[in-house]
Amino acid sequence: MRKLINEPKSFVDEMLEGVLLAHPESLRSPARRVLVRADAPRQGKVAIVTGGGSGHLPLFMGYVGQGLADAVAVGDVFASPSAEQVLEATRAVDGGAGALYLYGNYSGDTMNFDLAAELAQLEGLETTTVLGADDVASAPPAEAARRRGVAGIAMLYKVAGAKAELGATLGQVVEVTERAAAGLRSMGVALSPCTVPAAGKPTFDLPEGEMELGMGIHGEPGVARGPLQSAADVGADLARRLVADLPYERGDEVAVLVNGLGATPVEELYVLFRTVHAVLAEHGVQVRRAWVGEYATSLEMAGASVSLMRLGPELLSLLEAPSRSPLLARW
Amino acid sequence: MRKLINEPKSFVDEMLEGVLLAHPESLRSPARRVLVRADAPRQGKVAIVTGGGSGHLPLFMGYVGQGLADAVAVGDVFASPSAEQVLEATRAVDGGAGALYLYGNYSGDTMNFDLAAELAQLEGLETTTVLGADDVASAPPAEAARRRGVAGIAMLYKVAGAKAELGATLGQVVEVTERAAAGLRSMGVALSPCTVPAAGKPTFDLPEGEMELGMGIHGEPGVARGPLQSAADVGADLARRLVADLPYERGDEVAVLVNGLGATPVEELYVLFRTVHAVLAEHGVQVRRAWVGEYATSLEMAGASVSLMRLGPELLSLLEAPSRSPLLARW
Amino acid sequence: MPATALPHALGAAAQALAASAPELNRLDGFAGDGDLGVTMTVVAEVAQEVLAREEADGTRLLSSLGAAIARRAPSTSGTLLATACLRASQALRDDQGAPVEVMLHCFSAALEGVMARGKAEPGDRTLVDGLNAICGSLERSVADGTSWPLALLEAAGAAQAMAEATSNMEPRKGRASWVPQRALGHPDAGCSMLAIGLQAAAQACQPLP
Amino acid sequence: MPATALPHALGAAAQALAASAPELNRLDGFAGDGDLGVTMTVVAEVAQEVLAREEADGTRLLSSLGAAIARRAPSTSGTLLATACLRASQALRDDQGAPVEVMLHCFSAALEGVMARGKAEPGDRTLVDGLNAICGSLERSVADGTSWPLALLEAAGAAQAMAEATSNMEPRKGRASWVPQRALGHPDAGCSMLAIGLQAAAQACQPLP
Ligand SMILES: Nc1ncnc2c1ncn2[C@@H]1O[C@H](COP(=O)(O)OP(=O)(O)O)[C@@H](O)[C@H]1O
Ligand SMILES: Nc1ncnc2c1ncn2[C@@H]1O[C@H](COP(=O)(O)OP(=O)(O)O)[C@@H](O)[C@H]1O
Ligand SMILES: [Mg+2]
Ligand SMILES: [Mg+2]
Ligand SMILES: [Mg+2]
Ligand SMILES: [Mg+2]
Repeated sequence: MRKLINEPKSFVDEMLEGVLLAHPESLRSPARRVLVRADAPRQGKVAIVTGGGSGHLPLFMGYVGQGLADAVAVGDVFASPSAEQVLEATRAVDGGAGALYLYGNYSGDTMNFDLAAELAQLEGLETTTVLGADDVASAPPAEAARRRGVAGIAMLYKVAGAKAELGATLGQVVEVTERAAAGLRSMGVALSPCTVPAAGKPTFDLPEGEMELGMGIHGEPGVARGPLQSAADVGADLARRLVADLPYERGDEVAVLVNGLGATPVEELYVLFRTVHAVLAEHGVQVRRAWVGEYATSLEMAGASVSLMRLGPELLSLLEAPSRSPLLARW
Repeated sequence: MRKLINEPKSFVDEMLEGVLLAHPESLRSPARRVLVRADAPRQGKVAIVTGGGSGHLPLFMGYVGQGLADAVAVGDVFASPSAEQVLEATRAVDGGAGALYLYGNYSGDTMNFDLAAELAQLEGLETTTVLGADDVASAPPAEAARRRGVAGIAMLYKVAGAKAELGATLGQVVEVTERAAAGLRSMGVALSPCTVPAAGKPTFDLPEGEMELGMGIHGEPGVARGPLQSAADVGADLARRLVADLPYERGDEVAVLVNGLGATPVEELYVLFRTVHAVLAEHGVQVRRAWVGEYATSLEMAGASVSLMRLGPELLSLLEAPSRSPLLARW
Repeated sequence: MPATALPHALGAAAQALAASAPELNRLDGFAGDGDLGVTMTVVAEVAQEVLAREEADGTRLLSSLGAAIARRAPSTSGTLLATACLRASQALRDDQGAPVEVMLHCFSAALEGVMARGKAEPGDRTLVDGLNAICGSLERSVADGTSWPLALLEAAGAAQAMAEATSNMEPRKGRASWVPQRALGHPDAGCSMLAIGLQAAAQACQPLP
Repeated sequence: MPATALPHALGAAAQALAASAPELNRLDGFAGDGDLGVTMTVVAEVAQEVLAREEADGTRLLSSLGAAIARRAPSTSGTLLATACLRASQALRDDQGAPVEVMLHCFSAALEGVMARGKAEPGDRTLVDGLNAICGSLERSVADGTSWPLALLEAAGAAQAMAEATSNMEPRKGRASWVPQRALGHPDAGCSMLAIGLQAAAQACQPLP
């Protein structure tokens, strides 16, 4: 392992200590492994609660902030948080307007969030769930609901958070977030494995010079393995699959997120974006907004993913609304 | 190589194409391999011009924006930009109030910026240079001017940019930036090598399980190589060397930057910060502000650096002034 | 199994699971995320803590264990194991029959709980298949009047046989279902985990020769 | 060297430097950033372009080459080579002496320019040492009346000897100066580069036997 850690066991808790020491003005912890916006609860505002495994920063914790989520339940590396944590998070940010549970579609997480939702209901706390399920590599279009959630959820936080900040009801926040999710597709490529600290060994083998197309952000197998292709070929392949999956029509507008999985330099992500932009132009799809950087990582995995969200007028303005989180804004 | 690239030769230019396609509202390119703020030149404002090799994103390009630098000259991977580029950058952002050349202390860069300064002077453009020379591993305190510049320069952009935005004169901007630089110290540790695309092979060998203390951000050798230590030991070692180098006194206030070199997960950086914070507390030094993330990378090198800036009242408020760049603020 | 044997059996299972962590990570890595061994290391640790703390009351032991696993190891397998423990605890409280019957009722309750929580059916290549095989074996033991230590051993064998059988089954739930072909040729990690735990528990309960 | 031989000599040097790129990267990697070969590949490419474009006028050739290197390969060694070319071009224009004297004047001008730009002194383990050795050898050749092809060959030998001698010298300028001990035992990358380039140029200029 090439890791700056202490005991693997205490990795997540030490990380959280560091986060709280670094950002006391933005984040606080009302319960073990739960972080909330320092100004929570906000009376009358729909609360957005998220959570998931560690090892994906800035996902999930980084999306807690103004115009984004209100609370996060933090799991162990690549493992769901507990229902108890989700319930604590819900209690801590409840502003009387209900809560949106927004997280990625993984069975450990859905079981724990569902259980938390039942427990919250017993306490009179209303919740509705919207899942990130954007990875087209994880199931065919007909079974889109089975798909796992990857980096595209970053855009969902932005949409839901902005809508909630505007004073919308839970129903309205859910409606627009579901609409955004329905037009959201992602797919990635891995160039190296990653190592869960407590496991001590890479989750899978991926020799130098090979790549795995469609790999999940926890190292779940992808749809094809083969020799490493050029950025132009990889970018075109990913973009074409995403365009075909929705599918897009000429004249559609789109927001693009090119995400690094951890070890891939941001320079390479821009090279990849260049090709994605060209392929979209070929298909008559106009890029209205683009983000390039690390939005959802897989520890130190090398590789990248591309996410496309089809835009309507409300979605673009929500994506462009102000937001602020200490882990996303470097300054 | 585990890289998403096309021809190594065209890497930098394709990256720049991607950057311009992704952020047309924030950045434009008035000359080859020169980027400036979309709203440049700003009449009456001191212009801040930077530049350096590629492979360090968000350094240098990411620090072009409101409250930061005005222009960047972009070199090949790990190589200086040319004097001609620096001159073009200076011309494009000149607002009649002179320019600060702010960049890292590397001989290729100083030769080219100095030459550009001479050429600019022939055109009646006034310039003054402040160098980032924060890496304590590169020379003893008595020869501090010989030190190379690493991640700490991120804080200098912030200080200089905020001061210039307030309408200060070139002399005033230089004064405060020099004061900030005088109290700035950094040191890093590498856990893996990195590969320059055109070289095709790692710049140096660093087997798994070893680390190199004090390595430079281009893979320049460090001060000691040995078995990989725990985050607590590494963090304490780095923090103690930095505290001793200035040296700090009880009651001093400090801004801290924990920087990832590329492949190291942000989670680990927070674990490291936790120890740095504790060591500073032991020395009676108060952390007024902290940033943790990737501010100056070395391609896909694994490792981290710690930067400390001793604060006075003006420095803190400049560090906290608003700023905005598309490569730094993810949303 | 008489309630007094439970701590002993659980302790043995926990130890075996912790020792098999690398193998369980490896199996989970073929089509999942390679962390089942990490989860089971935590589960084993939690079990040792609960065993050290709790009296030998089986109902209390299982409910404490379930609650602790839910809190500390909330991955898919952890959450489902927690559910299984809580359901088994309930079944144990309501039941005063012969040892093998009690075991059957506990495992049946666990199976039901896991199916409700995880929404998997038999044949989906999940813990449900392993628990199903265990219940089937215990049913036969009840019918045959097998002694409880032997019934436990046979149930462990059935779990092992099912784990092997899953090698030819395509996963339809959980991470492994996203690229189901990748799992083929390897036993399901979760079923292997059940087999390892039950085998150790059964061995620990055999009368000395 | 008569001006007509210059393109031939430069072409040969460029080719040799490009071929030695991996070795130059390796040498630069011991104490620097391991990219001297990358820079020299660009320099060689630029040289081929300029040679393909320019007339055989030595002054023009060297000034075009210097300007192009400054633009396209602005690393430490690239910028200093550019300076060297520009200064040599100027010296060539002002000088109509015998070939070996012209060579000496060009290299002396280059050395002066490199020292002014890079602020290194002899003994700092930089290009200055290599250029210094070349100038010393050319001075002796002038004194001895050596023919220009042989003078070139001897200058290349002197550059090579100096490169070897740098193995025992601590760097005091550039990246390598930050951890000077790391450089010991390996020749300076920049001096090796000069030796390789000059050796190839000299070979290309020898009369056929
Ligand atoms: N819906 C489900 N119902 C029952 N068991 C399941 C289900 N999904 C997955 N499993 C079991 O869980 C095992 C993986 O457990 P674990 O590694 O903890 O999951 P994850 O890492 O996805 O949280 C699988 O091998 C399978 O036996
Ligand atoms: N100040 C200087 N003056 C002359 N030569 C120098 C100086 N600094 C470094 N060099 C030479 O440059 C070589 C390295 O060149 P290069 O790899 O292009 O530098 P960098 O990568 O630092 O830009 C060194 O081996 C040395 O010979
Ligand atoms: Mg998992
Ligand atoms: Mg260099
Ligand atoms: Mg798993
Ligand atoms: Mg170099």
